[in-house]
Amino acid sequence: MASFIQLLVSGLATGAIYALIAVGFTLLWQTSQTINFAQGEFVMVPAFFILEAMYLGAPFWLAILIGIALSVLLIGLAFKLIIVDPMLKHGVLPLVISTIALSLFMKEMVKNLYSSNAQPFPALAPPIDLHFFGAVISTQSLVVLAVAISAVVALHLLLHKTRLGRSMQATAQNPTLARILGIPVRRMVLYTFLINAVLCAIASILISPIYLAKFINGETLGVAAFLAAIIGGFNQVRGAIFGGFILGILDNLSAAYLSSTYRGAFPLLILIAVIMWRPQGLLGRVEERTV
Amino acid sequence: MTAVLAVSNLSKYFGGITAVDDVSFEVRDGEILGIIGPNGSGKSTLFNCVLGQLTPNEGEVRVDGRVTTGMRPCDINRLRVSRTFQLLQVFPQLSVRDNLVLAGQEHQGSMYTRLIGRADAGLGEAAGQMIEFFRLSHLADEMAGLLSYGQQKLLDAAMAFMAGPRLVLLDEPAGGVNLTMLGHLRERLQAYHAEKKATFVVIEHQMEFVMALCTRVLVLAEGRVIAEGTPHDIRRDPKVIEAYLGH
Amino acid sequence: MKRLAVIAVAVGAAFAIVVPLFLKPYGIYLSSTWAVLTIAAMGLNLTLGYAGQVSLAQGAFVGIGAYTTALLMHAGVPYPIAFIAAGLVCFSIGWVLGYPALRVQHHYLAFVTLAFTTLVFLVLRNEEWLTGGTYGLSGIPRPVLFGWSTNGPVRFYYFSLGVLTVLATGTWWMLRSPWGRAFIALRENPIRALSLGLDTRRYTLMAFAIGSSIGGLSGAVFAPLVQYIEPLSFALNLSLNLLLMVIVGGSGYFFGPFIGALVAVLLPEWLRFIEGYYLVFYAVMVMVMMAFCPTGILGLVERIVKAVSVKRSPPQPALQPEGTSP
Amino acid sequence: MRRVGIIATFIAAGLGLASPAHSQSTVYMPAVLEESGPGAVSGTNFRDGLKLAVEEINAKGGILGKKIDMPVFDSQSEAGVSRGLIQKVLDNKPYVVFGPVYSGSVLVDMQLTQAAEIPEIVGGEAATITMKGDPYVFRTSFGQQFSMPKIANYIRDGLKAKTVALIWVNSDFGKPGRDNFLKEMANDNIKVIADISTELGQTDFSADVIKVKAANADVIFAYVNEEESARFLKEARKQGITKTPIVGETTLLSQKVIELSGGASEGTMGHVALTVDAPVPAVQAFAERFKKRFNYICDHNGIKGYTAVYFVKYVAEKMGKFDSKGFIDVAHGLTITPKDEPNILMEVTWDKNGDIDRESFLGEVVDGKQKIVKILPKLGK
Repeated sequence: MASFIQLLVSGLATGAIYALIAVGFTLLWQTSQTINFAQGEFVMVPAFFILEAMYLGAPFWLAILIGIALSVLLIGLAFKLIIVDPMLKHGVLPLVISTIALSLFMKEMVKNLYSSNAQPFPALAPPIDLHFFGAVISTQSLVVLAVAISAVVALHLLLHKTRLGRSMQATAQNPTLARILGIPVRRMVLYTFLINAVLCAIASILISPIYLAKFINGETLGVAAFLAAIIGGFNQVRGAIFGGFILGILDNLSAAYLSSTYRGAFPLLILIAVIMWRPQGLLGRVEERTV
Repeated sequence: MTAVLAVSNLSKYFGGITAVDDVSFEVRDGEILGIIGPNGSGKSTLFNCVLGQLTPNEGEVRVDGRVTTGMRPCDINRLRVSRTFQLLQVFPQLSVRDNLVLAGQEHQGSMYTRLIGRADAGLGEAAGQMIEFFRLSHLADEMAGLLSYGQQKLLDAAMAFMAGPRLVLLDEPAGGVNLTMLGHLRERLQAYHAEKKATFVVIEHQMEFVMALCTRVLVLAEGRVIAEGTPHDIRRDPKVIEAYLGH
Repeated sequence: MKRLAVIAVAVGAAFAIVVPLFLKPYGIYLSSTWAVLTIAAMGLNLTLGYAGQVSLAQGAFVGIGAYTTALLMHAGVPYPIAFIAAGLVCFSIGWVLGYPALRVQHHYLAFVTLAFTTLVFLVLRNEEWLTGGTYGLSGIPRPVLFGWSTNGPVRFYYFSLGVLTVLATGTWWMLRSPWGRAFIALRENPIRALSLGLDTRRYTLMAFAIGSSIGGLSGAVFAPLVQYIEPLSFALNLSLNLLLMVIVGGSGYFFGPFIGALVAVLLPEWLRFIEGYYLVFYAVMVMVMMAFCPTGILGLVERIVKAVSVKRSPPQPALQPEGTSP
Repeated sequence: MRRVGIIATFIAAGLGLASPAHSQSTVYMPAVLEESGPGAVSGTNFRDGLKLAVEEINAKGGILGKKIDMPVFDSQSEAGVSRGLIQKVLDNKPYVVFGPVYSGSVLVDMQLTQAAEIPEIVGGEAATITMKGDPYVFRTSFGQQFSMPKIANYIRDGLKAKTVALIWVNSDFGKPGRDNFLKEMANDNIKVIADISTELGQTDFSADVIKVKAANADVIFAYVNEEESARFLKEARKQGITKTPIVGETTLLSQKVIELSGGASEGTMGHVALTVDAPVPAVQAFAERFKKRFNYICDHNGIKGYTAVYFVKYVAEKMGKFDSKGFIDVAHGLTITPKDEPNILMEVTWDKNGDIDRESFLGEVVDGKQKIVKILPKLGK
């Protein structure tokens, strides 16, 4: 029983990360039909911005701010203007190829400019282990959980309670109509890219102390984000969160109770099942198709 | 003799809305039946139910006395029933000729004989004639996507005739077509009807077009048949006028 | 336009035939790799480019084909039979994988196939009793066909080129037959296609099955080329690369995969002189290419040729207002 | 037409590359290594080891008066690519070839180097490499069939364990190691009561630790790569595994893991074949030079690369000429002592299979440093 709780707790902590990444992923999809194969690298890179800043002598808190700023600038603004915008009108696939190339680009850059070795990364909270019901959770995991959830809640409020958020949603659901209603669609789309950048940076800061910073880390994270997004619902913020948690817990439970060599398989089977029987995702809306 | 097409007590709901409400009618061999009605009166939905794009919630459709409800569109099409769509539905990346061959090829032999058989499935000539017939010769090898709207409308209709159907359902063939083209289209349809003794069902808004083309008219409003008769009677039917002006 | 294409193809073919005479074994090995990847990409181009079904599973099928061939050859089965078996196995699995495509499209389909690819990788790695697991399968012999040994770089290159030619001819034949028209119809407007009597179900499954079996056949050549196969070679990366080849070359163009594979094989090689940063440059060039010719290299070529020919000849009648049509 | 133009440029480029000019004044000793992809860490370490040695040697005038020309080719951690690259370098008649590190790639490339009769100095540790009777392959570190017995003896005699929980990485490095380990455990009839596979690059080890805990064995043996080791140790300590000794082989005790795991690796022990913390002045001096040159602490792969070059140098000078075929006759059964060649760092012997024999160490992590507790003599002695 204790071990089961342990699995749930760690699963939640991991799931929270996936959720963060998945949310940004779905945002991009909704507003610009971008399937971002570089999403994992978007999470891998900010850690190195921060490490570099600290290497140059900035204190941790400042380095974090710098890291977030750089992320917004590079994987938010630059990504949107330089890579996405020229491609948008050409449909999904060319952009997919570009993001695949981009992910290779980022991995290689980090490897060459920084190091191929994994780097230790300072933690936000001192790793104190708290015990309850026989399960252990480190303050780190709690911080991860807390920050991730609050970030997502904040985003949810932004999207549903503010004027800006509502116009972003309008943009996501029906750009043409939004334009008629006088919503600055292009700027709304840009905002989602900036938000995604921030989310990625946060995720990066949260996981790097536990996962360490390494150029290859993005690969697993990126796929996890896909899975979470699809399982939860591609067109729903809360769906992505839900998906993230499911994924985190499922991964742990299957590794512990089913098969460790096939641990990677179970989320995929769930994914296929979901797509086949509930394509809009467990919490997703049905996308209306016109005959 | 049995009707070419018999629709009995057909109904289709979308959630709460009733798009088609207990509609029954018959189409006799060789006639041109017009179906008119204000927007949203369920005309297109009716077509989609008849031809299998949608499955009706209630009712039954018969082609030559054979029940076709629940059959897939492609199987219904093989019974020599074809259609056009309200919105343009040609294949822009195929040439005019290929569009026509495509429209006929599935009626030639089996899937596998087609694989080893001739590239044009032996339809080159038929396609040529159809192109002639609809006077598209100078465009035969253009990509359909490059044609003007009206020309594409012609092609769209031509495709419906490619397989030599005996029943054709045309969904707003005149929609958005300029007058020159309109006369041209009507004249072609009549010519085909005369020549091939085919049966037409035409959804249309363009009254003049309907009145000139159809032998009998059915009026739909809010998913129900509210009137039926010759173009002449329909024109002065108060219910019809009400249905149009009332909205 | 047409004449130009014919000339280009002829020159290309001649080039492919004489090229080994100028290359060292390594260059020839690369050329063989090009041939193998072209076959795989050609299959994907059929599924994706013509029939419009997004698939991220082509790499997995190359793997399945390679393992089928290797295992059968180790079991003493003659190569030709192993080759055919690889095609058949992939055909049937591809047929099954086609069913999701009947329900979902676009990115959903992409993710189903992505999941499939990873599952295949896991099976190849974990089922050691069959696939040798992480050890992979080594010592795969170069086949001997009718007493003619394909051992030696040049011989094997011509062998893979031969396979490519045969499969390309077959594919070309299918695409010029009514099937090709049907696949395009499937891509452009399935609903209308259905109303014209196309059994879209059957064609969709066929597009998947045939595309996959071609992938499998490329695997059947890949195995004796490298003479060693391991699960990692067929992980998601390969599928993404093949997708890249199709798109970069020109999706829906018959010769797109040929060009795409050429870029994917030779460009990184050609950039190696940059040393550490060569993959970075490669990535950048791909992004630039996508930004400037999203329809792929052949798409660009076509645009250019069109532009030139339009300049020369008077505007097409199609571009005139309809009123003037006789 | 344009299409053909493109082809022409590419092929031409390919051609141009197939034959880099190398003059009479240099000796061509290329390396094929995992510079990108999952193998990048091992690959770059090995590469930098090579580079350091080559720079030193060239600074002193090279081998037999010839400067070493050592281009490095990136195999992208792909067997297929590495095979091609080996083909490429063989086209230019190298004296010897260095790398690769991935055992899978080595197994492919061996066939080519053997056919071309060119010695290949590899980093791979899978037992199978030297079991194929290929006289042209030489290791730079213990094959698992030598390191695993050492760890086994330690678990049996040193720790007096009856049961062990095994956690390994499911890769071409971890899987063969695990198989050899199981064999040894069977011989010493020690029960392996947990056999847990993990993924390369796995981040969340809670499930695996729970299994290890549940097994409650006398000893835990962890055979995973550096950063996975660190993550595993962190999780293990978090879930309160403090009593049970955690044993590892080379990677677990490496400086990198100590650095990454932030204290969690305290008290871990095990066998270290090559380590910069060896109580050998030469090794530590090398570690210093390496850190100065590349500013990171090198792992065992760095040492493997470094010594590989000096091995080749020594053999060449012993023969007095560059003769790839002659190389193997001299190298088999060869023993090099630091007296003969200081930069070989430790006395080392190559047997007839190309397997290596060296002193190795039993180490333990004590207050954030690797402490050597016992020196294991060469098997030959």
